[in-house]
Amino acid sequence: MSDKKTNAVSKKNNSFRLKLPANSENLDIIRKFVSGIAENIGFNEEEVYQIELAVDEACANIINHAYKNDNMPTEKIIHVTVRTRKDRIEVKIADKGVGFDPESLETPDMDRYLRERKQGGLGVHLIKTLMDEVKFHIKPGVRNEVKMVKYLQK
Amino acid sequence: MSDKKTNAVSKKNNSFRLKLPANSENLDIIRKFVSGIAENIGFNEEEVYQIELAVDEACANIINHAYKNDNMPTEKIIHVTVRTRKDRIEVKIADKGVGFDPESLETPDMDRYLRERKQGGLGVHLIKTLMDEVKFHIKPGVRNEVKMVKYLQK
Amino acid sequence: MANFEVVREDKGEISVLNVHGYLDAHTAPDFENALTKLLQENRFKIVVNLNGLQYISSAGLGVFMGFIEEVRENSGDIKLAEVSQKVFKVFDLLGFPSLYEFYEKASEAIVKFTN
Amino acid sequence: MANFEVVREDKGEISVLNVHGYLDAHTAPDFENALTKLLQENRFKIVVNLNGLQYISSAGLGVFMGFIEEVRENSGDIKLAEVSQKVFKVFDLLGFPSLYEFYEKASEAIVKFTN
Ligand SMILES: Nc1ncnc2c1ncn2[C@@H]1O[C@H](COP(=O)(O)OP(=O)(O)O)[C@@H](O)[C@H]1O
Ligand SMILES: Nc1ncnc2c1ncn2[C@@H]1O[C@H](COP(=O)(O)OP(=O)(O)O)[C@@H](O)[C@H]1O
Repeated sequence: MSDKKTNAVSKKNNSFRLKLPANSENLDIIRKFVSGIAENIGFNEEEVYQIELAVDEACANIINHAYKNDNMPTEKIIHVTVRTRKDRIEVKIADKGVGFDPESLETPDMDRYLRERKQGGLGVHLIKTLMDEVKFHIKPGVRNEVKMVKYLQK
Repeated sequence: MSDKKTNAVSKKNNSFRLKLPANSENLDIIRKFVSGIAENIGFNEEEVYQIELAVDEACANIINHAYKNDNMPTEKIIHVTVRTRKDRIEVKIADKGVGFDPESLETPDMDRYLRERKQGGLGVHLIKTLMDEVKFHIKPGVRNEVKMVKYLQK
Repeated sequence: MANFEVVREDKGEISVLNVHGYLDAHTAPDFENALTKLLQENRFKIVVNLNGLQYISSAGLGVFMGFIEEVRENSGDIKLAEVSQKVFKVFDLLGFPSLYEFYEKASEAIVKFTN
Repeated sequence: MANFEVVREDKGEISVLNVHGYLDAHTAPDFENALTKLLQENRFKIVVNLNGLQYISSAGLGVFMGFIEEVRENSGDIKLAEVSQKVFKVFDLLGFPSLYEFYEKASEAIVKFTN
């Protein structure tokens, strides 16, 4: 365990940024980046997994959906910004891709989902389940962002 | 191991950026970021350690020396940029701190060093030993950068 | 990155897939290939030993969903075994225990097939 | 991050420090504290078992340098044992084997003290 002095440092307001290509092989790098920060500010193992998973799902969506349109001139990138506060972690994940309408996504009916053996369609639902606050800001081709917050338990 | 398709993707020219606070607790995050990329483009375990270590030394120097002057108004940050090319990895590590004169650093005489039981003074020497090319660009308060390159063995 | 591996072990008409590492959108195709191969060989009695699995995302969960129907139509099953508590919580969150059988030990899952 | 640990084991007048994880500029103070404590207790026969050490940077190497003189002035020594090949290469790069004894097994290092 870190000593108290360094915990004190890490609990201050800090900001971390990561920018990398939207390739699935980079999911591992993104998860390690976010989990390292989450661990440092005191989330437990289960919570770290939840944060990693929510971030992974958002990034996998960028990789699978954001840059489908091959005519798009933009570099295929993922931006991850993490801010730590005394009581929480805030993660923003953004792309410059085609965008989508988050309002139009239905909450999956898990019973029906399992009965019909669907694949996919779980990512956004998982993010909302795992994190305390989730918001989308969509500007196709400019910046499509999901912001997710998780609070440290007292 | 990744399959061939994804290796093909990763061997293209790619660029990765990381920006975070100059705290020693973040060294671990930086090492994982760089080692993940180095592994993906095909460096072996020993080479990955060498790259991690060179990057760690440069970042530890920023943490220990760059922001000593407490009057400096700048945020205490570390910038890491990694570019991958078919045949090499290029890592730039930069701060906005006090800077230093890399020319003035003597190559440590290891025999004397060990005889006199010195501590420290090994970081830059290690970086030069572990990487194939090392260059410094110093602009105190603006951007002090070390650029290091390591080639993939054929 | 060498972060996922499937090792197959055949025991009579039962096949055990031992999975290790991180099962995400990048590595799911490797797992998919292993299952596709079993189905091509008409092997439908499948135990997936998750003992070495450290992480699963929805892309990994989707692979299980993609095969279960065909497997059961051929009087087989995909039974899961030795999942860690941490990883089980993700399966559980999405209601998988109502669709798949989970066993503490791979050997128990194998016995279920032979009964 | 819980990425470094020192576990001390006293065997008569010999102390073994078992180190685990990553020894860098962040965790070097923990290792320094463990050595400082031994010296305060006048325990100068020290074996550092590096079996669990996955990584060392120059900040970690510096800790060894900072104590060896005082330890030897008190008829003691710091002997290193069970270092992995990967980590040994860093020690080797900087010429440490000319200043420190390295042993394959911690038990061999202990025997050297008792002779
Ligand atoms: N970053 C994104 N860019 C474009 N479309 C997205 C993005 N994130 C989500 N979507 C859209 O939202 C849908 C639901 O996403 P999700 O719940 O993760 O399921 P899945 O990815 O398996 O389809 C996706 O199918 C896609 O159409
Ligand atoms: N990013 C930096 N900012 C300011 N000074 C630096 C930086 N990197 C290196 N230095 C200077 O170079 C010197 C040599 O660095 P190094 O070889 O790593 O040894 P050490 O850090 O142990 O002194 C340092 O003592 C410091 O004065």
